[in-house]
This record gives sequence, C-alpha cells and structure tokens, in this order.
Amino acid sequence: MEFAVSAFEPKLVAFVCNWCTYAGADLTGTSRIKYAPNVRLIRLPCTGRIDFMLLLQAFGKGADGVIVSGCHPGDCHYTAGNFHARRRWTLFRRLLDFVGVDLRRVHFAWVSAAEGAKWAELVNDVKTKIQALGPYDAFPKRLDGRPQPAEVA
Amino acid sequence: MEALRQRARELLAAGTVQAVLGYAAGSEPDRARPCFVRTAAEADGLIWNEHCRQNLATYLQKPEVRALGRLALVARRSTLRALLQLAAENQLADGRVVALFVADDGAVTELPTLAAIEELVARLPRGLSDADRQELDRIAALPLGERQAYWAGEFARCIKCYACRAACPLCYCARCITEANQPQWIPVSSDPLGNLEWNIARAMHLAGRCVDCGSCSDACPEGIRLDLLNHVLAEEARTQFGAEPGYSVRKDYALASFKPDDKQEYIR
Amino acid sequence: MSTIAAPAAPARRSLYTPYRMRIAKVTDEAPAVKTFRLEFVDPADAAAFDFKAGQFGEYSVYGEGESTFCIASPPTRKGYIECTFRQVGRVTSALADRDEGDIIGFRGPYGNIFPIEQWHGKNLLFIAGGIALPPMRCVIWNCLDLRDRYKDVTIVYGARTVADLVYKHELAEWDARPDVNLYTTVDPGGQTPDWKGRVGFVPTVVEQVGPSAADTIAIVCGPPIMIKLTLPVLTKLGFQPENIFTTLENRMKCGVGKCGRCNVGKLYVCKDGPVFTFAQLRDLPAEY
Amino acid sequence: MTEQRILSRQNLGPLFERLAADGRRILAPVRHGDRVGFERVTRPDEVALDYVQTRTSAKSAVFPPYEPLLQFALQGKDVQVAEPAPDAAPTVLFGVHPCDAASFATLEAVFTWDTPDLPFESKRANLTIIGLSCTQGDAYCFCTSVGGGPGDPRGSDILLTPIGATHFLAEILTERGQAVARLAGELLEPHRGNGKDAALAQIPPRFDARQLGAKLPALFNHPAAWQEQALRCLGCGACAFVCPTCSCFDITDERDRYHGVRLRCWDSCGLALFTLHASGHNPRTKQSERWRQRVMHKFAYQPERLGVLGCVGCGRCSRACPVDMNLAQHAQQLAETAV
Repeated sequence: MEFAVSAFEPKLVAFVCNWCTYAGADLTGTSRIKYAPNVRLIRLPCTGRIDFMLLLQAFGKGADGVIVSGCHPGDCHYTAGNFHARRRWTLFRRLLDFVGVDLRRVHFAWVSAAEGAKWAELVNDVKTKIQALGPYDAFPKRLDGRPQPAEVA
Repeated sequence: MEALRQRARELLAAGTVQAVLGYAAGSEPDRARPCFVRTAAEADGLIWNEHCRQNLATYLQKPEVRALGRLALVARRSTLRALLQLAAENQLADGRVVALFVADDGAVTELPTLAAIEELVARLPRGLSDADRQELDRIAALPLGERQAYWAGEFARCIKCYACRAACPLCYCARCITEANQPQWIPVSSDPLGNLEWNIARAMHLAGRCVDCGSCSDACPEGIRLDLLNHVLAEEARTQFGAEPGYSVRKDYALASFKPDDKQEYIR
Repeated sequence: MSTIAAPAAPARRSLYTPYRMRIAKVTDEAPAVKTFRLEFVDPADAAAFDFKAGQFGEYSVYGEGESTFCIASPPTRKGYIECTFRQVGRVTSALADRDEGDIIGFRGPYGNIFPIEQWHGKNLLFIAGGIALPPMRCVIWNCLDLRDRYKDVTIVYGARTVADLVYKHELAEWDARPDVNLYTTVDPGGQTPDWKGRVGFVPTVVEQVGPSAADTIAIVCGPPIMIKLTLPVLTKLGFQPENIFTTLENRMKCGVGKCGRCNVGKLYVCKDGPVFTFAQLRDLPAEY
Repeated sequence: MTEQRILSRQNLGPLFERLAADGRRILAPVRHGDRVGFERVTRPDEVALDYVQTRTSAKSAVFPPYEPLLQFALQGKDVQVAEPAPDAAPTVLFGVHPCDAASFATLEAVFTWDTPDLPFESKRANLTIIGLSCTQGDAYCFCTSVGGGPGDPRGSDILLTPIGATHFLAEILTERGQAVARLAGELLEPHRGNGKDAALAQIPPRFDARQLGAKLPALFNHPAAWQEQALRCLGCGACAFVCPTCSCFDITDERDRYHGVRLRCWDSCGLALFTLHASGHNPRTKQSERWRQRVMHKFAYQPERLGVLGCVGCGRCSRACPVDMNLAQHAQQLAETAV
C-alpha cells in the first residue's frame, strides 16, 4: 500500500495596493483563473504605504514567502507612491541580502487591475519556488509562548 | 592639539560661543570622552587623537546641551557631515554651532557657517576606510547560509540597550519606532526576532541619511558591527540614487524622492 | 521616616500569575473612561481575597500586558472589585475593547492602605480632580458604609468639563445625602448650560468652601498641578502635613518592589505607598 | 567551615565530566577574539581562565535578558494561563570572578525580599558557583572599594585561586560546594599549604562605598554633583545591561491570535521611558536625574533598604560606556565632595 507524501504547502503573504493588484487579483477570480490557494492577501492603500516592517512581521509570524505588488510605474492612484516604494525596496533588498535573509522568498511585482492572469502566474510561480525551498525556519519567529522552530529542531 | 586649545580659548574669551564641546582624556590611554569646556582655562583639557570617535553632533539635540547656548564643536569629517545632514533635516539652524575641524595633521579650521562646512567637506576624501571595506566585502561574499548564521550570531548578543541609537547623531526621533506599541512593531525583548527587527529597522531608518561615523558600533557594548548595515545601505543609496547625505544642506533624501527610471530589474 | 505597613501579599504559586476575573459589568463614565466590575471566576479565590482601602492591583489583558490601577470599590462590598481607567495606551485600549463576560487577569492587592481606622471620630475632607476620583472612591464608600464612625464628610471634586466628571450617578447620590457635603466643579469653559455645580479650579473651590482644619483629615488626589496648588490652600486653612493624605501613581510593572520603576528615594511606591501623607512626601525626593 | 584543597588543572577535564554525568550544565567564560562571554561549555579547554572581565555579566544565569513569566492560550472570551516550567537544569557557573559571585547576594536581596519571585528562585536554587580569584585586574576594576576583593570568597560555593601554572587552591565554602566536592572526590587533593594572597591581583581601593552611601543623601540636591557628570551621558542602557546587579525589568506581552506569552525583559533607569507615566508626566525628566538615580540606588537606597550594596566593582559599566562615564571615578569624586 502506498501513502501519498503530502507536499509542503508554503504560507505566502502578499501585500498589495488597493487600486491595481487587489483589483487584478479580483479579476483573476472573476475570470475563473485557478491559482495556488497558499497566498493571504493584505490590502493596503498604496505600495507607498507598505512599510518594510510589514515584510519582517510576515516572516516573523510564519510566512515562508512574501509578495509585494502594486500599480505599474506611472499608474499610481496617488501619482508617485509606487516610485517611492521602489526606492525603498531597492535598499531593503540589499540590506536583507546582506544580513542573510533569503531574497528568493521576497518577490516584487507590478500587477495592474487588468492583469488577472499575471497575478495567477505570479502566485503559482512564487509558490513553486518557495515549495522547493521548504519552510523558512531560519527566520526567527515572534514569541508567542510556544517553542521556536529552531528550538524544536 | 595646541592649535585646537588655542582656538577654543579664543572663541570662549571672545564670547563667540558659550561652550566648546570637545574631547578630554578618558579613563585609559585608549579612550577619550566628550567634554564641555566653558572657560578659556578649561581648554587645556581638550585633546585630539584617534580615540576621539563619538560623533559630538549627537549632543546637539539634547535639551541640557541646547541650554548651554552657542557651541563650538570639535569635528572630524563625519561630524561635519552630521551637521549638514541635521541642517538638511531642519534640525540645526545655521550659526548655532561653530565647527572646529581638526585635520589629520592637527591643523584646525574654524567653520562658523553651514556654507563653510559644505565648502570644506566637499574637498575631503570620501568613502569607507580600507578595513571597513574589507569587512563589508568579506561578509557580502559569504554564502547565504553562512551570512545568515554570522548575523544571527552577532544579533544574538544584542541586549537591546539602545546604545547604538543613543550614540547616533541622526537618531533624534522624540519617539522611536521601537517604543511604539500600538501595535508593538518591534518586540521589547532581545529575542532573535526582536534583535533582527531592531537592527534592520535602525539601519533602514538611517538609509540615505547615515554619515558613516561608526558611532553606533563603537557604542555597542557587545562589539556588534552594526555600522556595516549602514554602510551597505549607504553604498546602495549612493550607487543607485546618487545619495550623498551630509555633503549639502539641500534636502535630497534618497527615500523622499525618485526618478521614473530608477532601477527595477528585480520587479516583475 | 515611618511608612504605613502593607498587609502581606497572599501566598501564591508565582506572584506573576493573576486571578482569573470575569467582567461582570461595564460602565461608561466619561469620554474614554470606563469602570469594570470584576468577579472572581474561581470561588476559592473570591473567598481568600481581601483588601483594604487604598490598595491597588495589576490588571491584565492576556497578550497585551498589565496596567496598574487602584481598586475603586470599597472592601465593605464583597464578592467583586471595580476599577476605573482611562483609555490611553496599549493595555488600557485593549481593556476598553473587552466586553461583559470576558476574562481578564488581576494581581493584588498590593501596597499600603488609608489608615481609616485611625480616622474614627474625625471630619473627612476629600479633594479630587478628574480621573483621580477612582482611588478616592474606594475610601469614600468605605467610610460612608461605616458612616457613624466619622463626623462631617466633605467632598470637593472637579474635572475639566462636565463630561469628564466620573461616577455621575454616585455624585448625584452623594449630593442627595444629608450626611455628605459635595461640591462639584468644572474648569472655566467646561460647564454646560444646565450645569448646577461650581465653575472654577479645585484649589479655588477648596478655598471658597473653607473647611475647618480642626479634627479633620484631608485626602487629596489629582493631577500634579492641582495638588501643587491645593496644598498651600490647605496649609492656609491650618492643615498639618501629617493630616493630609494622597495616593501616588508612579509607573509600575511588578507591584511588589522588584522592577525598580516606582523607586523614589529608598522607598518603593508599590510597597511603601501608594498612600502617603504630605509629611512623608516632604522627606522624599520629588520624583513622583 | 571552609575546607581547603588543591585542584590540578589537568583534573578540570574529569571534574567537568563528573558534573555533566551528574546532570549539570556548565556555564563558563569563553573567549572570542577580544571578547569574553559566559556560554555553555563541556570541556575545560573551551574556558578562558585568564580573562579580566566578560562584556556582559553572569546575572543571565538567574535573570536572563528575557524570560517567560506566563503563557496563554486565547480562546474567544476565555483564556488559559500556565506558568512556564521552571528552568530546573542544575547549573554550575564556573570561573566567575569574585565580583560576579558577590553580585548574586544583591540579586537575591531584590528578588526575594518580601514576595518571593519564583522564576528567579527556581534558577538560583539550581545554581552552584565555582568562582575564580583574579590574578590580574585592569584600571576599571574597583572591587576593593565596594567591600570585595580579587580573592573574596563571598558568593562562591567553591573558590578557585590559581597557584602557579598547574594548580588551583580550592576553597570549599558552602553546602553546595560540598556537593560538588563529593562529586569531585579524589580530584580534590589535600592542601599542601600554598599561599593564596601572593597569587592575587592588586586592586587599590579608591573610595569607601559605605562612607559614600552615608553621604549621598546630602548630595542629592547638590547640582554640581550630578549635572556636569551627566551632561555627556547619552541615556542608553548599556551600563545597566552589562551590570551584574542591575535588576530593573519590564514586563511585556507578545501574542499571535491564539497564543501569547508574558515576558520579563531587562530595563534601565537610565532610559527616559522607564518612569514615564501614561499621562505624559515623567518624574525624572533630565538625564542627570536618571544618572543620579542609578548612583543613589546602588550606593544609598539598596544598602539602606535591602542591606546590600548595588555595586560589586566589576567595572563593566565603565568599560561599556560609549562616552566613558566612569562610575568609580564619579563615586570617588562624590566621596571627596565637601557636603
């Protein structure tokens, strides 16, 4: 008798802007495009509002991968929020890489309200990549009274 | 050193400044301590050597120091840069301090205005020291797992005393992110996540602003090289956005401006 | 200097483990100010629990933290305790989000007491400002519940505005009692068209009321500025510092003299206070 | 009564093995470059025996930088609360200098006066201290000014003093020390009369802590005593966090949706937020007041209230201070100030 070994199902957190990517993800659904259910969407007004601390919080609370997505350059609902965000991400990525955070687990994208298919591809692709990487136990977790993954291992 | 003392005496005697903030001999020959000289006679206590490292611009925001009146500030390159950056961030009025820049040969230049500081600092050599550069490159070249392990080991020693923040001339927020508790962004405890988040947040909040004085890691009682985090960000901000904080009083904060064609090859 | 002895804290497994309390009743007192009535979930805890007027405790919202408030209900009313708090920070905001029936934690009672047994046969003058009535409400009700032991009871209570007055129903009740002299006041500009009380700052009202210092104990609690301005008035009226009591509200974490936060001089406000006379405070560094 | 024995350096290995076989973990100073810190070790060759001072103190063994006080499971309106299992591992703190050994008396005074503190007591009860006398000091050491000394046995259960390059004089001082001596058995050889004093470092006294403590209340309102010294203080917590006797703490909660933990974390009276009230009122607004509190608490308040000095003269605060606030130097100045 054979047992199916259940594959690791990564937890993905996506921080998306209200105007483009959230609407894009909506379109994915209304277009009946299937995609990996591993992602939890967190909607913020604008990518300009996506503080780098939010990404750390996601990993600290057990995310295995993070997606950050918003309007294409030039399409920001607030004119320039995504331009500012882009600069912050550029610096943040360099710092994360330097302190040994795995950049393969942090994905940035522009997904417009019309790009339902791109959203599905993005999530599926990130899921596949993170699945191959396995759980992100190397990132410390927020204390909640339970043993830390590092202690268990 | 004598030139510095003489200039301090003159400034105090003329009443140009009410105090000279400089360095005095420390507990041991390998240390120096910040000191506040109020009278010409006390100027004999001023010293200048390679141990005079704490960035004295840090003191300018303290109410007790503000109360002293107009100050002269013994300065190295990073002190001058801190003054310009503070001015760019509207934290320092022109003329509030007279910078006394001490060159490697001991020559003292009196810089009474921000314009004078700008002019001098523009002529100084730029960039990291060779030792800092080597350490930066060494860590950056480590494989990901080793880099992660290196910093996890370093941050494990962090006791959240916040000496890094207290020593930094540009950490002047009346209320720091780490003290915000609704929500509690950064854990209070010095657990692995709390320490990682604190050190990342500290570096990020200085990105494009840091003047590379190294006071943060000099202050760390555990000797964590957290200045390297700042150097990495400073380098990225310079190469990507041309940011050179502390060379001008013009506000050109890299994270408060943008170009439509900024790098984005990592964004799909 | 002598301090008022604190009753020994009850023996517990870990001092940091709170009693489980159920919120039995929530009362909105004023903008952002609520009173919780708390009942012990475990009847054994209720039976073992005892406290005296003036003591305080640490109230927990699990996962958010602990906050220090006095016990605002009198020990003469058994089976529950009450606390009144203003929503200011992380814990009080989380507390304010709790509903009737929710479980919160309580550690205590901690600290010393108002020596009300030594006040038998004396006049009592209570002076409170704003959110400082709750620590006094405990001792006021305690004395009113034992009314025959005390002579005249006078209460001067003021707040910024009419809306900021807490315990409005009880103020009405005290006002209606013939054996209580209540003077309520609001700061100039804080009155409403139908306000029947006084308008003016608490120290001024105390001066106008002009209570006799003879055989009288004054209990003063309020913001630092109110206390600062009330003391000269009381001194002028002839009150001696040892007959003026207050309760300090230093920041605390442990409540039992370890965390160091409430250390003033050699004293810990949590152990040697919170109740002090002004004669005692005179000998302390002004770090409260 | 103190028993004196000899422990050969080669016998440290077997001793460590016997301690481990008895189920005890060993914490000892370990050197990394120019930094020495207390870590868990298994073999004596990991241990730095020639160090002057570790960066952080040994207090973490009983009062760690953060520790759980309670654990919660949150279920709707209800909550289940549990006390974490006490850290019951029997521990030997090996190679701490007499100043650190002495610090435990101060910590005990704080954590056990009045209400017992179980998280502390459970760790303290399982701790045996094998001290190591100092054969060298540095300019920051001032144990002899605060009633200690480089060979002071107080606080140690066994005190080792290096005699020559090959042996230690082992003074077995307490019942806990006797228990280790029984485990060591023949590893502890009879004492052959080696002198202890000759091996010890010379630490000249700089002031008398008792006299200073008596004088401090009169200096409290003496601005010259505090303001100039505190002007350069940056207001960080480094001095308190490296201090072996500083025990002020914060209590803070962490949680996710269904679980939470209440933590005790180190805190410092030097930090501006330490005393800040919710109303915005702060009893100590100036850094000079906070520095004064630190000095008063150590040298006046704790001796008067708890009968213990809040300073053991290890000098860590002065070594760690980014701006060279030298506590011993300031204490000396205060002691010399005319009241």
